[in-house]
Amino acid sequence: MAVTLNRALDALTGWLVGSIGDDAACGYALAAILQAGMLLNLVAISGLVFIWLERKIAGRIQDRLGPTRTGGRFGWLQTIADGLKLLCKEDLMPGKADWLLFRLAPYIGLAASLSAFLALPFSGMPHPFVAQRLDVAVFFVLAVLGLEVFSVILAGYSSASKWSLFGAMREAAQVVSYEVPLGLCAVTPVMLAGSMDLVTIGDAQQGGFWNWYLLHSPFAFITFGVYFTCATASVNRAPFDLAEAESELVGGFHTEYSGLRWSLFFLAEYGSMMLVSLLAAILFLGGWHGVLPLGLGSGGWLEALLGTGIGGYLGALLGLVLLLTKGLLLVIFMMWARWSLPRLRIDQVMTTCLKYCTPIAAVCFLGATLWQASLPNGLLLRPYNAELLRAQAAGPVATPPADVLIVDTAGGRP
Amino acid sequence: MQHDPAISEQLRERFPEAVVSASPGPIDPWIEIAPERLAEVAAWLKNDPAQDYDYLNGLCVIDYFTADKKLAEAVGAARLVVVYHLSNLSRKRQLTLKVTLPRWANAASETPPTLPSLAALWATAEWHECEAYDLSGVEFTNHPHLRRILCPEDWVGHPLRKDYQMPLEYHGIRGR
Amino acid sequence: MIWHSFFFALFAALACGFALAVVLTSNVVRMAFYLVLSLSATAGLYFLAGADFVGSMQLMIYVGGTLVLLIFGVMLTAQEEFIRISTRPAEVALAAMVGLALLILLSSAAFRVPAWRGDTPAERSLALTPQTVGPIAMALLGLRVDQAPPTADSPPNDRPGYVLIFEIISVHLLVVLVGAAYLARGRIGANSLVRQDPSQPASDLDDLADADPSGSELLEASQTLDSPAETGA
Amino acid sequence: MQTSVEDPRVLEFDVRTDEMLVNMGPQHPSTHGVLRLVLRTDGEVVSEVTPHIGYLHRCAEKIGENLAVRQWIPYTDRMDYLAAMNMNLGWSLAVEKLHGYAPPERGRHLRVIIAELGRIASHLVGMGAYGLDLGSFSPFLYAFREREKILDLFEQACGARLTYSYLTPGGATADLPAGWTTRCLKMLDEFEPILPEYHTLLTSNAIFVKRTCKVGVLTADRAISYGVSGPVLRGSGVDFDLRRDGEPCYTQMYAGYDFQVIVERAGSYPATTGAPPPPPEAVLGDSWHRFYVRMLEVVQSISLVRQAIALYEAEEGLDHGQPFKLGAKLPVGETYLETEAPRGQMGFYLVSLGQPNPWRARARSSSFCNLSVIGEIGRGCLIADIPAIVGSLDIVMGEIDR
Repeated sequence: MAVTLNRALDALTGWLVGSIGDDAACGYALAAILQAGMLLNLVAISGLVFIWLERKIAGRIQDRLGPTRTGGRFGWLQTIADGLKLLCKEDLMPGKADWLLFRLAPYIGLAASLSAFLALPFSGMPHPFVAQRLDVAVFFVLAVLGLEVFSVILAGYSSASKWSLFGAMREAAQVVSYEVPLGLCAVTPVMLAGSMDLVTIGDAQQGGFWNWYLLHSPFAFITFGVYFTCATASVNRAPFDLAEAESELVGGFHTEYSGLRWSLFFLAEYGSMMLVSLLAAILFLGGWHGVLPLGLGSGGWLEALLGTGIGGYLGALLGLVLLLTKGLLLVIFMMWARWSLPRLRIDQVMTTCLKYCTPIAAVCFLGATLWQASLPNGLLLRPYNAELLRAQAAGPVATPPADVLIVDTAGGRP
Repeated sequence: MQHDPAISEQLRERFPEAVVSASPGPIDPWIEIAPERLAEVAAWLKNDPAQDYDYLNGLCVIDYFTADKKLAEAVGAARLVVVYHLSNLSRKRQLTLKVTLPRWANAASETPPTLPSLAALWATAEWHECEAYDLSGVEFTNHPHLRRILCPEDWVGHPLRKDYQMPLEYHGIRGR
Repeated sequence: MIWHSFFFALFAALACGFALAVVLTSNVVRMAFYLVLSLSATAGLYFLAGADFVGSMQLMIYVGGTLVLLIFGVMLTAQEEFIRISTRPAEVALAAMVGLALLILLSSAAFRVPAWRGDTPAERSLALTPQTVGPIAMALLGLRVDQAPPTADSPPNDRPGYVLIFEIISVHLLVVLVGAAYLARGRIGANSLVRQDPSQPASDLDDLADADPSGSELLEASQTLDSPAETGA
Repeated sequence: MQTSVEDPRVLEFDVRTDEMLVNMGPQHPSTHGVLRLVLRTDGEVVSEVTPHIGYLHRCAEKIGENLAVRQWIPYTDRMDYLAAMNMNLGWSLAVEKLHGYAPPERGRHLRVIIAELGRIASHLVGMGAYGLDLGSFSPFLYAFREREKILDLFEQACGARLTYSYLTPGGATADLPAGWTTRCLKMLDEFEPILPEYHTLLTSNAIFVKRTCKVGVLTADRAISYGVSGPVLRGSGVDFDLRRDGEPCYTQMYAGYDFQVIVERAGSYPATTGAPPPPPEAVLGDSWHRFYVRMLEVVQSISLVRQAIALYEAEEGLDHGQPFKLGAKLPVGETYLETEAPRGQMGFYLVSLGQPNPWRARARSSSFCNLSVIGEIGRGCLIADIPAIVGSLDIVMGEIDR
């Protein structure tokens, strides 16, 4: 997508300045801004929708209606009204707080949550909608997701409140612990696809739901469950929302926050929820591929009918919708769990992680490996893999110029 | 839950000088104990297997004092009466003990009268004695932590005393 | 190319600036925070150089792991509200000397690399960056794909990869972790934590209340209580 | 008993950290009102809990000395405001005991209906708020949905939804309105099948079980020594319920009713439909058992209300008892009566010198005693256990502070 966009923008700037190609930097910058803006809007709008959805779901679960007043019968504009209210609220800061860290903490969380989206693809080859295609995308996403804990720790520490400090300590302990099983679970699809590139992993599951890694083996199935549990824990959702356990810690790390800064924490939380759900969809649920092979993707009848250009893009857009739908369903599942289950205690959260999730994930990884190795034609280290790598290592592969790395192009990497 | 009709006789037998008086009714019978013998009587009631009053429902203080001449006869001598309500859960028995104390150990300096604490026998007594101290001004000796439990720590006076006057002002808040 | 230079300058400036801030600030938590930013900017430089794996690794291990533990440690051990560190001039001078020496050493090493001396354009060297993640991963498993495949004349285990080193490092780290846990493990009597006798008054709590028997007791007591990391008796 | 160095109980800690004093309350979501708990914590472990009460103190006993006995009824409403009907009943019975008065049969059954409905309504709050304390939101709203229906019935009977002043010395301020019993039975018929839902959401929920079992264990001995009562006492396995074991002037109210005291006997509770068996990890006297006793008492109370309605409707006359005259002089004497309120034994002590107002009016609060155990059972648990314990004690600060 970026290539096309760059070309289009180049053409546009070229037309404007009268020289084509010389000032490509402008086009790249515009493309970068456009992509980052699209991601920002995706997170912001999904945050708006999720808050509304959460209230509606909570209402329905609790035999209530949820928001009904603002914005018509279903209260569509409730979140916007809430946002306006939060904007108008006073931005309070405790007298003893560390002003710099207290003010910065929400932005760090939001930045971490947003930047993880940079490497997340929304459709597969040949038109991967991805801001920056990385060949270590899984690793990158998990690494950046782990940075969100900083905002909580700093918020908790700088608030000069004991409840905040308790929340921050719980969060730090919890997130650092849950990164281990989360990583172990994410390794299984990586191993099955033979790549850490999310586009490759997603495309490896095309052709109907029986090709999804969820149904690859019983082990992979369990791995998905463990992954989702750990993902819920690592984004601080109930029943693992100990950092903000309101019945114990008043508000946890955001006790002292108000107004817009407080809402930024929530935007970051909903962003992370979305991120881990989309990641789960790509890693286990076929990503942008449909439940049945209807030939809408590359090489299907859609491309044959409309040509690889328009047809391909239509297919990719359809994939985007499919991926977002899968992510949304997982987010709804998280909400369902939140409004049904009591909260675990901190020692039980740690026990769940260290005694159950980590060993189960490790065993399942081993099991999935053996399963894959024992399948016909499914040997782990197929000879041509090694040959391919040798070929890569032997000679320099033509990669695009370095400045493209800021806004990578589709298909630029092998 | 019944009152044990024999208990006052047993107490008189066992602690002849401890039992000051006993009322058989008409509604709830009670036994009055001399304050200095309260601790041993209570210990016996708690620990004697035949008695085994294991449950202290509560204790409260009645202030008999009035400035009203019409009531003076009904009220009688100015005094504090500490009332203990005991129960035996297994045998479904109950018992009311009373202890009469002077209103002040030293009226001039308004030193509260003292009574031994029963908190070591029944843990219930711990908070109830605090309450009695707080509201009625009876000091319990050997209490683990006697404090004002309901009123603020720096409150002056004991509100359930009949001659109590609400302070005019408490930290800038109008009292009356 | 202009953006590449721009971002390089940006990240480099961020990394250097926050590194300086780490040295210059006296607040431990802010120090850790500036270190986070500095290391993140360094990760940005790695991404800029096309080393995605190293960049992600930097984020995961240094920023996400080590620094979280660092801040965690600071939070757990801080005795005052916001612990401050003051350095004496002699220490500053010493640190400056060491830092300068290191800078000279690194610079001279860097200028000795032919590709970086300007003989070849920077973009060419970047464009020639081979894909390294796969081979490194395979080498960690014992398969050296960057070497020639074993033939009849060379024995197959000529270049055994990094599997042994990998394992040794893992075991070493495990030993370090276990040792640290053992050293940190303290034994204290139950009584020093738990008050055994309920009849004993909760002395220091009462001191707290007694010290301030005014109407604003609640307010002031809660303020006293709310200062973080207040130590018990 | 001084701290000795050679104490056999030595705790091992992974990392020694500093102790910290934390104020939980008086403005805290899970202290059920204005309770302030000062926690001494070492990391997440609570080494000491010190409750500070009195934020709601208004010296109701002093007020009672200056009011006629019937005028004090609204003040009893404000003690346990979640079970105001049972507070009314306690004081009314104490006054009637002094008078030697027993209400007519119709009034007796009316009181059973109202008292047991009050118990259900109160336990519903206890159950829902307990879910909230443990982080589960939905049961709270389910419980309030049902409680609202009971409050609707109360409103039809007396016009108020929270502070009723309905049962008074002598009887009740008014008889039940026409059709009330039918509506009440309909409500119970709708309510009873819903109870298994609560059990699924809380009682047998795996996380709930993990959070409450073996948390805040109160042994029977300690429970009796601390004078705790009601579901807290029975949750510790003490077979005592004033409705069966109380004084005759109270137990005669329940004469002819078929009910069992909800307590674990020989390892099992009285058979209750729809209730799951106790999980194997539950220990007698822990938070789970206290909660479970309340849940079973709800079923018990439903059955009692049904029986009472049948008996009430079978009564021939329309006399439900006339309230005493407001300014009538009390007989000289004194009396103490405890009744089984939802939160435990609510005792009223009344000393009369022959005036219309009592010389001394004393309210022995059940929550007051129930809360006093928190220092003992809250010691050594985790911070997250404190709401779990306080919630399982089901306290109401209005009653504690009076």
